Amino acid sequence: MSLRNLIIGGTLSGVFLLAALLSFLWVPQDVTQLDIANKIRPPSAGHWLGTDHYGRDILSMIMVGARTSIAVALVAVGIGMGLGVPLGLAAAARHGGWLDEAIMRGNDLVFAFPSLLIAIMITAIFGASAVNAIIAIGIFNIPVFARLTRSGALSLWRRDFILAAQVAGKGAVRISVEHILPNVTNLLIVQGTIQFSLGILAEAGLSYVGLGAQPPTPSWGRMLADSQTMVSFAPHMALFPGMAILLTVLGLNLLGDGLRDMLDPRLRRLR
Amino acid sequence: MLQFFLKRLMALVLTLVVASGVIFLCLEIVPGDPALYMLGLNAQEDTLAALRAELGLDMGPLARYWAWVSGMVVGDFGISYTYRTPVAEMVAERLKVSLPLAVYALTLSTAIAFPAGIWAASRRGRGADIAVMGVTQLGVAIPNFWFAMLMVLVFAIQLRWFNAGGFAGWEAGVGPALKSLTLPAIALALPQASILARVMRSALLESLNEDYVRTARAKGLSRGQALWRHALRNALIPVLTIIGLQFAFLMAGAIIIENVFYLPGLGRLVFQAISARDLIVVESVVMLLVFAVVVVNFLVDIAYALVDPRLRGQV
Amino acid sequence: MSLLQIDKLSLAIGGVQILHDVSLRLEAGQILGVIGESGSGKSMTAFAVTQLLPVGATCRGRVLLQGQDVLAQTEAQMCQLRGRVVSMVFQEPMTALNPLHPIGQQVAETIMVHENISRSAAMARAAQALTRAELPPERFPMGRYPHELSGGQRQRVVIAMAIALRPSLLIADEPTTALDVTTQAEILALLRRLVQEDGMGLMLISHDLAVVADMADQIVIMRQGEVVEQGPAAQLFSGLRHPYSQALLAASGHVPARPHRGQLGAPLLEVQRATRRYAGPRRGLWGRAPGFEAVRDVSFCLRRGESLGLVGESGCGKSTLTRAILGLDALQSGSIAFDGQPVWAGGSPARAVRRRMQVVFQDPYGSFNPRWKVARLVAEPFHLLDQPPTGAARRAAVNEALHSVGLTAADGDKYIHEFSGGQRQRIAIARALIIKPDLIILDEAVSALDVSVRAQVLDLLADLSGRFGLSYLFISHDLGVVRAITDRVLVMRAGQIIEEGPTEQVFASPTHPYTKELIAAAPVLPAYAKEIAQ
Amino acid sequence: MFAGWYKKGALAAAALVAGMGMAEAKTDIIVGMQLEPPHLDPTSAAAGAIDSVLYSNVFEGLTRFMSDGSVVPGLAESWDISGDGTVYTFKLRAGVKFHDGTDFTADDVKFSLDRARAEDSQNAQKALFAGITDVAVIDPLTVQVTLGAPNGAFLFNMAWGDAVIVAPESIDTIKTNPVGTGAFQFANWVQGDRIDLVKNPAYWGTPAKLERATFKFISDPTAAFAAVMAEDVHAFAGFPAPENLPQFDADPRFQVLVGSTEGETILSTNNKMPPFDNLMVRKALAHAIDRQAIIDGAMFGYGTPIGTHFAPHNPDYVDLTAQSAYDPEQAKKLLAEAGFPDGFKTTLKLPPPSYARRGGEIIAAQLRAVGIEAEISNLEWPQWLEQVFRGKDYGLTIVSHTEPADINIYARPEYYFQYDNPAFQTLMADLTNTTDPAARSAMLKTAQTIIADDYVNGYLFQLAALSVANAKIDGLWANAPTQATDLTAVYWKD
Repeated sequence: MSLRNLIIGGTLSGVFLLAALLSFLWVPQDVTQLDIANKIRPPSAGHWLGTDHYGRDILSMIMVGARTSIAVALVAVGIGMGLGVPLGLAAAARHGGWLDEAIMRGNDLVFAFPSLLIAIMITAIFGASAVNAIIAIGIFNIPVFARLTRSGALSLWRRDFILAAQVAGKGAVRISVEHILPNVTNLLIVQGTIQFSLGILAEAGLSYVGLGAQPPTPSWGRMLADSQTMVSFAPHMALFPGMAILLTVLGLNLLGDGLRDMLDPRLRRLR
Repeated sequence: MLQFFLKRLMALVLTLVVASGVIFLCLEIVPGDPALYMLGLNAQEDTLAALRAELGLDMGPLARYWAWVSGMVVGDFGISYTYRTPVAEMVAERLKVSLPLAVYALTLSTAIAFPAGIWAASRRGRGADIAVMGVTQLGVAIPNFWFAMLMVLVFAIQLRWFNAGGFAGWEAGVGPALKSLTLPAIALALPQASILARVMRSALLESLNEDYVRTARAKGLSRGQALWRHALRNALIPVLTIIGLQFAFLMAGAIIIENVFYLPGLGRLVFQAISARDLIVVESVVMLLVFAVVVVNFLVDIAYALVDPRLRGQV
Repeated sequence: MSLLQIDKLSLAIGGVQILHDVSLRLEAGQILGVIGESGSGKSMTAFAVTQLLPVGATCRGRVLLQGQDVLAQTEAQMCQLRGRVVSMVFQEPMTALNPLHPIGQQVAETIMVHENISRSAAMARAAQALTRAELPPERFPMGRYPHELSGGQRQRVVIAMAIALRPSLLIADEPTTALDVTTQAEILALLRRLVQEDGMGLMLISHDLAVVADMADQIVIMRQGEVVEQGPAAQLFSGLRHPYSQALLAASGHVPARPHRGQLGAPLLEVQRATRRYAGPRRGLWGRAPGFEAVRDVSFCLRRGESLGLVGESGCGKSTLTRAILGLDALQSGSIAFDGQPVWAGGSPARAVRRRMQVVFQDPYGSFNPRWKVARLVAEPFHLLDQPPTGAARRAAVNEALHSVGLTAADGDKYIHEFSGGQRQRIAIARALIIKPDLIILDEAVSALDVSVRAQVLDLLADLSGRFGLSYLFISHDLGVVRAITDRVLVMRAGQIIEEGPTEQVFASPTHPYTKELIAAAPVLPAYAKEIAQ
Repeated sequence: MFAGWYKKGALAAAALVAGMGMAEAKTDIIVGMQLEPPHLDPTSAAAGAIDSVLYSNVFEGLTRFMSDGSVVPGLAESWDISGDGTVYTFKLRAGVKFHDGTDFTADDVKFSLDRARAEDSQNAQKALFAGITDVAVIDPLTVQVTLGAPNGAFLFNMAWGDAVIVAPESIDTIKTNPVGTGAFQFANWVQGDRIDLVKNPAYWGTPAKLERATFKFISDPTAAFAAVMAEDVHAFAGFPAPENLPQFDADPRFQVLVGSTEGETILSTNNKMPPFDNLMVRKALAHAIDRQAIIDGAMFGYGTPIGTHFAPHNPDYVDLTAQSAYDPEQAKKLLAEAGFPDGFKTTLKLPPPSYARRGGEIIAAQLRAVGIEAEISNLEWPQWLEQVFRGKDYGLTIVSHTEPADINIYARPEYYFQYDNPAFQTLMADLTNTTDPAARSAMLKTAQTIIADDYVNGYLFQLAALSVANAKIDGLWANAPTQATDLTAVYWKD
């Protein structure tokens, strides 16, 4: 079961990652060139997935769009980990102290805000762009990782090897880095995969309402938004980007499940 | 118990105060002048100034914050800049759609997730389990607005079983009103149900591994009896947490779905208000949603205590 | 017809053979002791009888319960038998009860599952069962929840559930292992009484030879899924044939040979009027519940070269005292000095003192960072040195430490999961030795080990103390171990030292009533077995 | 087809048509619209949505627009203009009543005009009233308006939605309960959803044929499509997704109305910002743009190319499109001559409407082809107003100027595209003072040529008025001379 998840998930996510990487070198058709005369063509030999309302090749758009989705989600996860993990480690190291309390209350505060709404507000304040989408998604990743790291770290702090390190005269920072962090990486990898897939969904949602990466940068969510009024006579325009999102997210989720089972079968299932 | 309440209440108020400050600060730096938006391209400077004065936008930020917060405490959310009607009335009107939609979606989600999760857990590793897990994987991965688009295409435009959108209004009767909320509720419920079913399953599997389930089996309970009488209630705690989170999400997160189905709900109000720089509406609705989240979390905490006697003791 | 007769039972889980041709029998009204170390298959034998086996388990052979072969029963039929004919008591009372249901309801459930009676009638019967398990509802209302009871009380609830329908066979799988020694004695007495009253058969499973030897009519010794020895308790010990059972018996009474030292040295560790208080949980917004004094006014002295024991039951303050001695927590009042220097100075622990003390913990699994190699783990205390050795010198020191605990240099390149529990405790000792301390605190250091491994580690400790002139502070709840390895002993209860003296003297003629109770409660091998062991 | 339709209709209107015979035509209509009015006072907001619902249906002015853009008498039956063109004496219609039962008199006219031009006026088109120096009530049915200078467009100005006549009795609640003199009266507003109007039984003119009209607000284009397809709405005024029109056209249930608007869609250019202060660069810009591709790509073929800032359906229109024909090679050459052989970078800030968003993507690609890198940023209206319109912080933007006859904006050097040509400004001043139709026509033609020669902005196309309606509905406006959905003549054919 877990191996199968790993293989299917790895393959699906791998395909899209490769497509994104390949798009740097080669795409079937330049997505910055419009070809209004050939707009909204169904799939054909020349355009495997058809063309969109500007005559662009949808396969090429999906490949370049994968780049946007992956970049946004990856950096957002990076922000979440980069800030959340140290916060979680610090909270665990000062368990029960004011720092712990402050960090956890801060987490609760962020969680109390409806995420989509805040994302919309952020983009309303600073304008719609991929960077602001990243920030909006990233902010909500911080408490996720902070909480996960803290709970993982807390159970580690109760272990005797931490006591041994304390007896060896090591301080909280050193222990957090040397002992705690390496032992929560499994948790972080698994959660990171899941947040990555959620990030892709969130990016699609934001760019669907026009708040993600701006044209001419292709993005899956905007492709869906653009196709929305045409779905009744050009279903291919909505079908393929939707499938791209679905399969990537599915792939990442399966990968996350597989990794979880592989890295630690006893790990609590968080979702 | 009373002390617990007071403590939680204090934390609740504190969260709200901090949140109100954060919201106000955020919106202070939003660029865009609501007066200019309302009066358009040919507006003259003196006209704009007159309108700003009427809207109270010429006051200092602190004065405006105080006016906003002190009004909110007594239920006065101020007057919308663009609609020129009390925000409280507008919100109340929108809640008539958003709240039932959230409840409807949550009911659907729970009604699907519980049996599916229990079924999968009790048949762990077998066909039913694999099927439920596969379907829920899809449900989690599908973008709900895309799913909504497909549903409109099939059920409203092709089959014409449902209206493509819009809200019939409660005055049209409960039946038509609920009918117009059905497709949106399904679109919202599908991913939620998938997540909930997965949580239900794993929580149940975890509690099925507990020693007390083995004890129950040793008493002579069958596998099913042990699951229903002992594992299920223990598995409810993580499930409750998720339900609480989902309710909060459904209140606010329906923005996109409300747009797809053109429902006059809270999410769309905020979205319009942000585009129109109707800051007072944005502030108030966001605040209201934060309030809802905090209250729901509070209720979930109380529910924990009802489920778990260990917490009751501390409480 | 025997109550229980197991014939050539073999069991495999997922293709791995767990039991090989196990045969045993138990008569009504008798106690069958099943002894074995971890992995011997003793628990699986029990689960085979109730057919509560893990998924993927397959059995061969026959398990006759009152003449019926349980292996041939359907699951529905087994549900009829469980709780009514055969019941079980488990090791871990803290988790064996459903935390969400009141205890009375849980006991009554056993009755209601099997008999078609009203709820109130079932509750009345449950009250009787609890009373028989010495938890009379007058003192312990049936509306209580498990978390409101102590471990021993919970185990009584589990027992009440098991005996509510007066089953013919009760299987108790390590029923007292998780309990304190005084509670253990009470529970064992309860089980014995119930066997006598009800005339049921008891299958008592334990790793502890003394617990079983004291109780059982028949004894079975298992090892690696096989029965190596069995027979009536009285005769078994005199005629042990299998080398394993002989070694087991020898190990359980083992006293390591310790070098004799003449005069004791100067005071090394001096604890004076140490008090450590924990703040109570927060109440309301500002207030706190009254604090709790985990260590109260404790004073003692450990001399250079001495091996000092500290015994007490769980919660007596042993761990708190250990943390204070190691300089991990500050005291509220009193002082701890090491070789004349304070352990805690100027708001932080003194490095110069700490590098002369090391510790070995109980859990051989939790004491090591699983992501580090052994060499790095062993070298960790070097952090306490101002100029720790580096490169080859560091590795040489690690190798030397590994050698002195009986491991090889090559073991330094392995990860901790590649070692057994006993080997891990050796590595823990190597880690303690590496900076050549004067004092090693052994915090339940052998409690988690099987008897035979425990004997080897104790021998190693005795040997090392001679070779390196080490002093030990030996903290344990196991009186036998303390008696075997210490010169002097402190008895601790509720944060205070209540008795102190030379080990033999305290054990032979305790003065404090609690000490007496403690020593009386400790299970000991019957005199005849003890003689054989020595 | 009929059966299917009836089923739906019955569902939607069951409450209203209870008891009605099968043969009788429907007398109610649900009209979809994209934007919801922020409030219901057309005289204190710029939002076109207010006019779309209320203009001519609920509120009327002294004069009014017809579907073809002509101005005809409204509440003023007739008027006299003094010889010097500064005094207008309006004769008002008798027997006109506001919906609250009060009489319409000259006092209401004076109130409305004075309110609009007052110091604290919140009228979005205050400039319309700027020339008025006095409004005098002669008798209850006669009102005299004095202008500071002759104004050839005064009667035209009085037809705007911002100049409708309101009553002092009901002015305080106008934003939620508008009271006018029109053929329909306001009934109900469910915010975020719909506005209901009902027939005014006491209307002074030809009574409305419909008993009830509902405006339903559907902002999402997909939802709009779905709503029309599912017949949740009977008509959709200003249908937002031109790509769907062929489907409606092919479906016998529907009719598609394609008309003209006053919306000149232009690529506004910041004339003060280098390099756009260089005429050569602006000319290059004009040649780099393929109007037909934009109309095809962004509007799916709907729209008329324009070469200047003037509506093609206007008799005074001059077709200057050839002057800025699509010629990328010419554009490159001009850029090189202007000193930008490798092109340059600029910003393209786009407001929300799809003509801007889609057109912007296409224009950006076209500009890229001649070496101009236009970085797109999509803005909400308030941001656009702040940054582009007021802050003038932009290189290029796309916007449709929907006000009728608004070429005079080129005479305002502070206007956001910052075109400053004294000759043009003089021309406009003269135009205002000219009342002779022939002279006015000539001057307007000159004005069109001047701005085309100066390549002030990129002139793209005239926005088409696109509406979809049930095939059985008659009387809807196809054109949109102002933002109005005049339902007074609408009825269901049998």
